[in-house]
Amino acid sequence: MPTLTVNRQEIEVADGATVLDAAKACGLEIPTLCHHRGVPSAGACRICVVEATSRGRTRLIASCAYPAEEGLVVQTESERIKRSRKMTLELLLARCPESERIQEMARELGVDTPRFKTENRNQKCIMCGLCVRVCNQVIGVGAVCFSGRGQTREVVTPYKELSDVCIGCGACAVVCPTGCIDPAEFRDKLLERIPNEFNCGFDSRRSIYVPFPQAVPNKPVIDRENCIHFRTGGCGACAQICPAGAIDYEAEDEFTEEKVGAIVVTTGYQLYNPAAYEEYGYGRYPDVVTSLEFERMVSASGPTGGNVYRPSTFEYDDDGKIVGGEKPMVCVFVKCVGSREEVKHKPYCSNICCMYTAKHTMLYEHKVHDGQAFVFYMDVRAPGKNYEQFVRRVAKEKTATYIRGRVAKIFPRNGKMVVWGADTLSGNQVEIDADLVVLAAAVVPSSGAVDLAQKLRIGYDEHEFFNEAHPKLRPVETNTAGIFLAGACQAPRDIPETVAQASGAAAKALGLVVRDEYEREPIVACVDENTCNACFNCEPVCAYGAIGEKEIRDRKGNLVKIVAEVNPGLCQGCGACAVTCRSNSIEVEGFTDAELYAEIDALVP
Amino acid sequence: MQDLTQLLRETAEDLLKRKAVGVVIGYGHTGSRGDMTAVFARTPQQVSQLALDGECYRNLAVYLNKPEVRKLGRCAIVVKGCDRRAINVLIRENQIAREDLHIIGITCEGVGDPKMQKCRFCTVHNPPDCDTVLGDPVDIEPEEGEFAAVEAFETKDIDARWNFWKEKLKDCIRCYACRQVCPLCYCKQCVVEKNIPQWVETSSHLRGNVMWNVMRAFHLTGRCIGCGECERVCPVGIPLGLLNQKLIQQVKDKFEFTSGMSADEKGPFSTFDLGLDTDDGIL
Amino acid sequence: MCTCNTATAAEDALMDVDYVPYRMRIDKVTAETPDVKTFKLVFENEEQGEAFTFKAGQFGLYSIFGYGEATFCVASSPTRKGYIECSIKCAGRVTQAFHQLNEGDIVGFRGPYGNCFPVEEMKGKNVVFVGGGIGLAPVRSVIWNVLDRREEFGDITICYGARTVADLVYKDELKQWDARDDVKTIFTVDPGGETPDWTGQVGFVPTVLGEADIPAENTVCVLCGPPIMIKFSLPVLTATHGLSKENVFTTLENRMKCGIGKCGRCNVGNLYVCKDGPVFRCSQLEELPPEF
Amino acid sequence: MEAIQTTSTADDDEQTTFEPRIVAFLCNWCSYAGADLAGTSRLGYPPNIRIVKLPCTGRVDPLFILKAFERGADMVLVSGCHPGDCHYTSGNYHARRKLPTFRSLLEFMGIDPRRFQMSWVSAAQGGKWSQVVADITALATELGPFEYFERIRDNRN
Amino acid sequence: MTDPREKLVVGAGWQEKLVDALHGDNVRVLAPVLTEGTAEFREISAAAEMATEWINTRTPVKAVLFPRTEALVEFERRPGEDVQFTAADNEAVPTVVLGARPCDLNALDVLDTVFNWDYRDKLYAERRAATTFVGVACTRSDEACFCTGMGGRADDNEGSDLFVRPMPDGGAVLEVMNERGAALAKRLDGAAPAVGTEELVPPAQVGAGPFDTEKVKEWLDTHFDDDFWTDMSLKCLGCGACSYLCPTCHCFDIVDESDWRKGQRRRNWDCCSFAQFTKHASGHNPRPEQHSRCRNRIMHKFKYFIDRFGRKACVGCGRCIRVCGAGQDLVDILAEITTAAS
Repeated sequence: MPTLTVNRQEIEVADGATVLDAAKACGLEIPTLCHHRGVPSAGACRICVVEATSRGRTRLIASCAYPAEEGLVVQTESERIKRSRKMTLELLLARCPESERIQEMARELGVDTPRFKTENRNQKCIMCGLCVRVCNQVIGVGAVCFSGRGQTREVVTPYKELSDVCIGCGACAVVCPTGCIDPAEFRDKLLERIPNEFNCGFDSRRSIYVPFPQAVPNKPVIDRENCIHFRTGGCGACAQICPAGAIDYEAEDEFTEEKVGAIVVTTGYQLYNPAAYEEYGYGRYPDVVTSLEFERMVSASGPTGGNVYRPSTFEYDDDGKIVGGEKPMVCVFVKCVGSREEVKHKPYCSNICCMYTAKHTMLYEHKVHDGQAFVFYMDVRAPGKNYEQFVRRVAKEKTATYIRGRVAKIFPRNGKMVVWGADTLSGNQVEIDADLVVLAAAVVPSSGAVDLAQKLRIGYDEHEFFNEAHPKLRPVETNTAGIFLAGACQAPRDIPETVAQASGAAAKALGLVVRDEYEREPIVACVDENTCNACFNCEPVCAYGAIGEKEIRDRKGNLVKIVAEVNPGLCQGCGACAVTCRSNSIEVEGFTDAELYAEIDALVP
Repeated sequence: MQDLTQLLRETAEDLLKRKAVGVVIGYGHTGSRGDMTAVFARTPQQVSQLALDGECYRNLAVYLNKPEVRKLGRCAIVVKGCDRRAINVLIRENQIAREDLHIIGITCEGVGDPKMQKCRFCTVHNPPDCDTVLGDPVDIEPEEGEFAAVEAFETKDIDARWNFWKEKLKDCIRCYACRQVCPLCYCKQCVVEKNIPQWVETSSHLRGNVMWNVMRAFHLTGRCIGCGECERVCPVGIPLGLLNQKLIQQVKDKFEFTSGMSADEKGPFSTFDLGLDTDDGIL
Repeated sequence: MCTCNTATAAEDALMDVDYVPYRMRIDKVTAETPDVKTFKLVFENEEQGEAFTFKAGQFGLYSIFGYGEATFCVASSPTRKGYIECSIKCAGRVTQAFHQLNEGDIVGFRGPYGNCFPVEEMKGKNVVFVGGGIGLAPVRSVIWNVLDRREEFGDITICYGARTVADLVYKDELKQWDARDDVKTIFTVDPGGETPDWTGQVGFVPTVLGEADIPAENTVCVLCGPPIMIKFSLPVLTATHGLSKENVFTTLENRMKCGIGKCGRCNVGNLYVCKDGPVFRCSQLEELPPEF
Repeated sequence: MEAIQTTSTADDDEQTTFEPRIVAFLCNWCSYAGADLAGTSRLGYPPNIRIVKLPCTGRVDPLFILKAFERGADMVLVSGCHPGDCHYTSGNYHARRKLPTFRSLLEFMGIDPRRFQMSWVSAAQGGKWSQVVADITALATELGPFEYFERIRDNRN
Repeated sequence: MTDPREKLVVGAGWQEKLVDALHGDNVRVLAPVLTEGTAEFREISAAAEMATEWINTRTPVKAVLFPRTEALVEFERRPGEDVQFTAADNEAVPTVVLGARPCDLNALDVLDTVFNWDYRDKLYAERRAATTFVGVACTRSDEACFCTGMGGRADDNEGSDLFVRPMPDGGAVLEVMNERGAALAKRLDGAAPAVGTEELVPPAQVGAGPFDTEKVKEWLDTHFDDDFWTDMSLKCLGCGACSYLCPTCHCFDIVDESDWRKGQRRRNWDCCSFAQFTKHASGHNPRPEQHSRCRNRIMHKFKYFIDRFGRKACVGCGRCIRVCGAGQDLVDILAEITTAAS
């Protein structure tokens, strides 16, 4: 930990710090060009020179590269320094007169026109090599390098050809002080935009990102697949930048084991992929969107900042943010896409579409005042509190025209999406030239629901929604003790229902875990100690590890024999052990041999 | 064989003298008729009763379950390969500990004259994991397929099968000799003795006889090692071995399992294998 | 063994038996302890009921159709006509089924079989009744038989014990006997089996029997209970109280199927417990092979 | 559980007089619930089936099957959760080993294996349940009365 | 051997005539029929079905009078009604048993004793009264036979109603032993009084010498507790084959077998070798070990039965030796006891 003096101020800095770091720690500003926090310095541009005195000798040094030595005395402001910087800038300005950055710096130092002239004026590159360093030393790829010497020196790709070495990360462009690099010169294919899943892929996100604004915990995560550090071992920019030192590339996904008394399963739903309706063209035509995609668009925190645009006309900024587009003047909403379709799709009603579609038409009207909305529907189902009134309001305010019928085909024509449908009330065929078509796709369980159900040993139906223990009497419980359900993982549910069910599940779970003593199920197996052979064939059959050994001792404590024993706390009463027991020494309470015998006996008179 | 008898007697005498075992369970020609039956040599003097020859068809492993025999102390037992398999099942089912046994294996070319059927497809001529082995290693190819008898029976149509078994089982007198002679029927309470409820009727009529014989066979699924003792002792000549053989075939074909080949195996009904098990025949 | 029996036996001798029981209706069920119930059975056929006689100590085979037969002594006194009572402890298939029955249900009864306690021989003598647990049932038959003819007997002592207070059977009758001036009662429960309001003794039957005041002269004893109790009570009766083994009577409870000396199950040596017993003098038992 | 009797359309006299008796052992969580669903969904199926509810198909002892035949069942059905869906993790896997093996033993004994059926019917498959029952009832009717045990039912000796 | 009341000679083919005559009177005829290497008593419709060469039947003739299972009581429970029960229909069928062996017929005396000694077993007694036994002298024996050891003979006519001594030409000398035999003999057309010089097939030579059963009993009287029992029982596996096939063993069990509506109370053979035989519902077992059960079997045959009824309960048919899966040999056991006794 060397201590040095900067502008008469003593400061202790970390080992390996540069003079620039020390100055910054003292709150002093030193101009830089070829320096970047995340890239090893080279002292190439010499804008950052300062005076350093050591062992009685004072020199100009490049502060960005010069190590902060013990006892060094640094002066950041002096005429000598100013002269040096002015000279440097004069030279740079002569080389790059068009560079805004150089111009700006020159102005600050009072350089107006350079005294020098160069042949190949109007370059932007100042040959600082920051891009080369970042590519070589940070990204670890080496896709750009210097070529030539002196006047002919330039930054190029090897052999000046587009190469596969470049991963198209764009780091060079980011660090370039003069903004003179276009990564497209290095590689034909740039790093793909990472679609922002939360915004249905309309905009993009970085490889370190907060999943969505209300995420819990509200902390960034690294997307390993796309992160350059994980791809090349380089970069690490985020770690260098993070003031809290919170980035830890070594951190691994962990499996943590928790013992819990209850589990509430709330894995929610996803939308049925309407691409299954080939005639609607979802996935082929960007202006055919799902209701969720529309929902993101109308969200103030969404990809379009709450503006409704036709996705085919999205305008992006350099960061991949949507900054504009064409407003859809005719918007068609199609309900029951995948729902209530016995044959090919889902036979059930998705429950929430009627209401959110009504809401969507209203939001659409708010966003596009003079827009025209049409809704194709089968029925309007609005059985909740105030739901019917809401739908009536939509109809009354004419925010949308409701057409009772199904849509037969959607296809593009002259920049519009043509919607062919039927109005079954009038019996007419309908054709609408729409700008945007919103499909209210069916609600389906989250992918992985079956895997989870099999892990948890809970039942699920043919649509993979989890089964409640009883549809009327035990709607939030599963058949597996201690596992509860809430929300759309059980069936399509809207928010009030989900909240009510979640409250119920939470209350049930709490009711279970707050007790000091538990009641176990009465249906458990028990072993007849007298007849047990201790063959322990039952043991591997038990899925719960409920079978153990019991020592039978006589009054004097001598071991008489060992028999199998069922731990009634673990036993779930399936009875597999009872069948494995050849001597029928295991009985399952409630399903004893005697009871079953009597049942069989009485069944066939 | 004579020299083997001598070797056996020497081994037994040594074990008894050293008090390494309390009893040597072996074969011997006993009584006036000279049948080859079980001999329990408990003193060095008694080893002269022991003998070995081609009539050692009994499976002596059954005696390991008898409390009266176990009372005599650590057992040395003379086994053929097939009997050795029965001991493996007993060990795997916790009925006896390997360390409580001194196993005297005899290599075997097959017993009985003519050779018993089980010997014709035997693959365990040399009993594995024995403490003492008597006899030279035997290398004989099976004379017939293991399931020749089963396959032959299965050429009958379904009604003929039932008529066959009906006639056979009608004669069952419920003496339970099949159960008592089976080394693997060691239950303290046989399913037929459980009377709450009485699943298996005890009267010797066809209804109870079918239940008894089917359940006896089924309780041996994945356990029976095919020693054939049940069939040998049946006083009314029911071909019980055929039922057992059918189930041996089933577990071999379906679950790739052969009982008694090791003491560490798990019985096919104590486990399952998602790679093997199928939904064949299930709606 | 007892002379009073020979008459019955002679009457029955060479009677044809087809194993069809009397048809009995359950008149009353009394829960004695958690696992013992007393059943009062009356004959469905009144003629049979009137003709029916038995002696204290005799047994019968009680059956429930579909479950089978089980052997129990008749626990009521032969002096009380028109019904029989039996106390059944829930143990096996038949007894479990009995415990499921209600008043009004039909059961079967074959009997009476076996010999009896020599009540006539006891006349004029002091009688000590020693019972343990459910073993009081056969003793009770004799007790009421004797009490109903109280004047014909000398001192009467009833010593009865059970594991716990809950396990005492015939609780009402214990009170009745206790209340009588002409009967000496000693009731006891095993240590640990007493309740706070238990006024009887605490200790095993042989122990309290040893401390009791029992006349040595002209005394006979009826002893019935678990084998372990009999084993330890016998020396107390003979050594401490000076009774002769000839004068101590007990009943054997071997497993029986036919009850009439055919099925071979109850054989002890050359005796058929069902014919030559179930009542034996303790001196007789000593000569039998120990297979009961 | 509600089973709505489907009207028999058989025009053959013999067929209409024979109503097979089918004993079904159902696991509580899947097939029993499936049968329940069939009832609450008003799906009809033949009333020939008599149900014994068990916790799991793993509880089905071959004794039950034989006893049912002995008592006069013309067919026995064991139905449970689909593999992987067992409420008790693996009960149906054990049943899937044990019971088909038992069936092959029955077949070897000369008992038509079609008289012992197994099915996987989940709690949500009310329709499948109704179909399974219809199918096996038709099969049982076709197979006719199972007389092996009937004949020896009151066998004296 | 008992003196017959009358001796008759019949020519070859006499069985056919007898069987036909009996069938004409609706009498059931049982005779040994060969089945898979052994003979069994079966109802025959013609004498030709009868075995000609057999040593003894697998099942003893006791099964005719005391079947291995029989119904005692029939009961039925109708919904809402009390249970109804009646004696099972066990009407004895007039029967003639042809070809019973002397040892088996000797054994009937044991059964007669037990089933009649105090109470009379109605089922047994009625069957006994309706059955006529035609004994036949043994002309062959095997090494398990030891009737001679028990005081019997291959041509012992004791126990027969009619006794047959075969002649080489297929004819026979018939000895009428009692009225039942006489009634049967009356049906034989062409029977002539025997002269006493008829050539007979020589009776079988049975190897076993007579046992001194009194000596055996003496030893048994005093050796209830003896290591002998432990030693001899080690081999025994505790099955019931020997008892079930023993012509004198008569232990039985009574069980109810029923479905929920109706059923029967049945009497089945039982066996004192079974561990459960004497076991109480409480779990107590007076004979908990195999040696006590083996001892009981020997004691019962050679001591208890003699003490009680004055005769031994063994006739030397050798079935127990033939069927024993463990190779247990009663002759050897008796020999050992005799040796020990001397």
